[in-house]
Amino acid sequence: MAIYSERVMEHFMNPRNVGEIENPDGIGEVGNPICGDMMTFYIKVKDNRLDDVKFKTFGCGAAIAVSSMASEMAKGKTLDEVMKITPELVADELDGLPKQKLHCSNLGAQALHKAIENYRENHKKGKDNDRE
Amino acid sequence: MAIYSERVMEHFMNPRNVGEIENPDGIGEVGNPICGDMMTFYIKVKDNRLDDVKFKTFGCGAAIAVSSMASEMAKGKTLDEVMKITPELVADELDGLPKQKLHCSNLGAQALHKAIENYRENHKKGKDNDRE
Amino acid sequence: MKKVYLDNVSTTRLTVEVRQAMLPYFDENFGNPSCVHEWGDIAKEGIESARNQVAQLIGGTAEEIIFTGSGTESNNFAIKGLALAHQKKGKHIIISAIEHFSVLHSAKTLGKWGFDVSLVPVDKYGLVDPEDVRRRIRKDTILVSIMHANSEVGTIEPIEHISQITKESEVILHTDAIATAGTIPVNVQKLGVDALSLASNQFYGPKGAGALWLRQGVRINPLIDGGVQEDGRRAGTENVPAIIGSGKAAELAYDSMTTRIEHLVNLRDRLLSEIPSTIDHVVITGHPKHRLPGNASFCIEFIEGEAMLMLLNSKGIAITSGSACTSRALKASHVLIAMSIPHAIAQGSLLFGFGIDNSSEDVDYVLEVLPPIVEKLRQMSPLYSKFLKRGK
Amino acid sequence: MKKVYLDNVSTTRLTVEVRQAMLPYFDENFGNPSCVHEWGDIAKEGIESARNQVAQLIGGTAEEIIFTGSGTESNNFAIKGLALAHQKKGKHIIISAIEHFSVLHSAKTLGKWGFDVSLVPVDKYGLVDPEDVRRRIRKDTILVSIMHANSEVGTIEPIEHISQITKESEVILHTDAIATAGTIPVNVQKLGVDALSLASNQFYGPKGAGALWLRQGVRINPLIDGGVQEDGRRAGTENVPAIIGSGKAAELAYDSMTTRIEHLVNLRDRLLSEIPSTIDHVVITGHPKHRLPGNASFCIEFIEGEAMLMLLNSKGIAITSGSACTSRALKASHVLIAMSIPHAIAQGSLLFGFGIDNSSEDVDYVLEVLPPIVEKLRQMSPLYSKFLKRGK
Ligand SMILES: Cc1ncc(COP(=O)(O)O)c(C=O)c1O
Ligand SMILES: Cc1ncc(COP(=O)(O)O)c(C=O)c1O
Repeated sequence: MAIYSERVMEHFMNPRNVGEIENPDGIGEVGNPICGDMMTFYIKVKDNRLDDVKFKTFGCGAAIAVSSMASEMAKGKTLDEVMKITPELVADELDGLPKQKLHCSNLGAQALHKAIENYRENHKKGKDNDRE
Repeated sequence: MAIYSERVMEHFMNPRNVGEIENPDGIGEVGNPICGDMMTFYIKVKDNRLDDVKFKTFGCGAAIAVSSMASEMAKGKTLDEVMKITPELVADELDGLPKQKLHCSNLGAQALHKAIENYRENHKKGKDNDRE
Repeated sequence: MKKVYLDNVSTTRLTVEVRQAMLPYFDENFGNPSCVHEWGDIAKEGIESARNQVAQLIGGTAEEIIFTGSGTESNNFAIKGLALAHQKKGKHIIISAIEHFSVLHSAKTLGKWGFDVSLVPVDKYGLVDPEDVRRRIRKDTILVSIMHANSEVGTIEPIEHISQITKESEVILHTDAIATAGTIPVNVQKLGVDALSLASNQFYGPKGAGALWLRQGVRINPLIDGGVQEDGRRAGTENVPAIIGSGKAAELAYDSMTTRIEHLVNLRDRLLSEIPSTIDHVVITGHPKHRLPGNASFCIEFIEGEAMLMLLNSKGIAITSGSACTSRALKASHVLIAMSIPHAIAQGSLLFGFGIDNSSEDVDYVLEVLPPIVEKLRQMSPLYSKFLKRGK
Repeated sequence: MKKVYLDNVSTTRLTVEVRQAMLPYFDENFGNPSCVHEWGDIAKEGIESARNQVAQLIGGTAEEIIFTGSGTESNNFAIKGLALAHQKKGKHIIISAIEHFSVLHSAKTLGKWGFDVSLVPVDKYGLVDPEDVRRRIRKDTILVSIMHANSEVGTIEPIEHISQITKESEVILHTDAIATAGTIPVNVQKLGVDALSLASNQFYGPKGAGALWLRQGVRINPLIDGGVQEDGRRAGTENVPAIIGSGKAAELAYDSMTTRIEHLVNLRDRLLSEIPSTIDHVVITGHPKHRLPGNASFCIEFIEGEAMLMLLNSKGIAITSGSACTSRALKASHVLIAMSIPHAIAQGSLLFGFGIDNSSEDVDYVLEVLPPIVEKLRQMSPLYSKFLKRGK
């Protein structure tokens, strides 16, 4: 597709890390089908790093490519590193996105961050419990 | 020219009766160059008939064709017959004129009629003199 | 790779005859029709014979045809030109909720200019109820514009009934026949309309060639001012080759309409019956009977249209979608929404537009290729997994 | 019979390269650029590369080019679209008295919509005095539109000086460059304009392909509403082949401008010097120096233009005239009248427009054929006999 870079096309055609994680450590769900796109990210955390990342996405080619790229970028990184993955970084790694598709990269970064926040919330409870 | 009939083109390319008559019995001049067309008809009358008709015309193809056709139609006719030559008749004889050129046929008929009126005026004086 | 063009809704491929008819006008017949010389004459004769061909296609007279640069321009010209020419009588116009953007946004512009615009709703099949038009007509109503058919869902509107109502009320009726003229029989007298838009690239003619048919005696303001081309109603050097092509395309469409329709209906009906029987959770959009012959439109649940288009494209199949993601405005098709289809389902819109070049093998190929694509995307879809877990 | 086309003012013949570039887009590359599939991609890539070619021709950027259906549409779009978009600031616009009808009548329409239009006069050469523009600028002036060159008399206007004035007053400046873009160097930065109209059929490209260059950041209202083509500023399926052709024509014009100009100037200068020395009572119209390279325009006294055109046509020569009889409105050219040429003389207007295909033999042929035609018509002319009898 002329509007998409080759990397977008490659990730769209062969998305990495599609799927769900049983008993994930965190879940991040963003968007809704009314607006067009919806992404759910599942993460597994080990030693403060993302040991595994999976996603499910309802949306356009860009949304799927963004999900795939974001999951790749996040895998193996520390939680703090992942929190620094911005929409711009995802779009850059994809060699850019068309103007009207930039919101997809927002969703990708948001979903990742939400999954980590979700993990931290669960984990904090754990920690708090530990401390007690 | 697509806008003109073959007869218009034929009369335009080979106009009949172009010229002036020395000492004409009547002259009819209509139009003016500001509006686009100007016609001068010269007539010679013999036994109440147009013995000769000549014209000079400044104007478009239609104006020249109309002048030529009107002169042909008038030649040899009685004065009353010529007064019955209408713009429509001239246009019909030319197999029609484009809408925006119909005023040319008005000018042609007018110029003929004016020439006759001019003759009658001159002649009336003559007649009046005769009666005295 | 096999290539299957099934997007004849967006535009069609010129027939060889149309292209052949146009070529001399890009070459030695390049003159400007307004000119007083041979080159001008040849161009003028060409466009006048095209005018006859287009007039014949829709049962009008040549003098009533105004050539424009596109279907969109014809619609703008009709809506704005008629409204401005008749605003002394009133400033109220009525259009349907499923009009093409060229009508909708022209009406919106009129709104900015002080006109009042009423929308007529449609039912779940996309059909306008003529009585809904009647109810909206007021003393100051000057114009009603209802499309002849909606290309997105294929529904054909009851223009003959609507025109009875507009005639009673002495309101001008325009119809956007861009999806129908050249495809199904269109006769301005039978339809009873006062103005009708058409576009040649919808029936195997060139782009850049639209026309507005305007009933003799109906006043209109030009959209494009300037010279006296098109009787002073649409200025600018005529796009001669495109006009020639539209004339030829109109002639061919007129002559072969019945066989073309038969061919399209066969292909369309196969797809309309076999896609829902091959793929679960599919909604057919548009009217089951009053439907354009080449139009097969669906919503595939739980997945999104653009992604399907891209995977189909990777298999050589070209179609279109009314999903939000395929629109630059990122809004789901106003047509599907007006038909009360939920947003999430509208996102899965797919539109197959058959053309005269398509064959039964093309349908086979779609039926082979589409199910695994749907499956792949559903496997990725959080909506689908939710559905599997909890039901809808 | 010899055939000599000398009406390159009205339209030009496509070069072979332009036609070749267009042909695939009438064939397998027939897609709609808005579509999400391969056919759409190919069409989209085609028009984007054409956009670059057109931008380069005038020193603008691709994003600033809006494709339209004709030069006339570009002018309507600029005048109406800019006026409507900026009317909050004021409702006064300024144009010259010799603008093309597409500008004049657009301004007239604005007049009906409550705008106030001032006309700037020209001198006997058709030249606008920039100070006359300055004097007309008011607090509520929002738009000035002065053509870059007048195609009827060839005069090139001092746009660079005018733009200094409009910049000082922060008024938008549009120029109709339809007679110049692709013919002489046109650079929007040097000219200092904010909007510029051009049309490809003026420089050996196809009809149906105009463009408006609009400086980045300048707001405009669409003339044609609908889809989001051309960034939402000009709706309707793009006329892809015409756009492709305009791009190619722009590229060729850009690359060969110097040699083309040299060629045209040679032919033009011969005719400008030899017609008045062969035929008595001839007036050269337009500016002696600031003049389009291909333009040789005259008034032949005592006779009328259309009649000359028809006789020239019978000899295979195609030219044009600004006489009242060749206009459908039956009014003498407003350009000649604005230059204070008397009506009777304006009637004898003849306009030779040289093109790249013309040769020195064509000039010879005109010089052979024209004098007897003039003689024949003068012999028929009552004005000429009066002149011979009494003098002017
Ligand atoms: C019903 C209808 N109206 C208007 C249009 C606009 O036509 P265009 O984009 O060719 O100007 C279309 C295009 O498909 C259409 O289907
Ligand atoms: C200066 C100028 N402006 C506008 C136009 C109108 O162009 P078109 O008739 O191609 O739309 C012309 C046509 O020759 C022109 O010379």
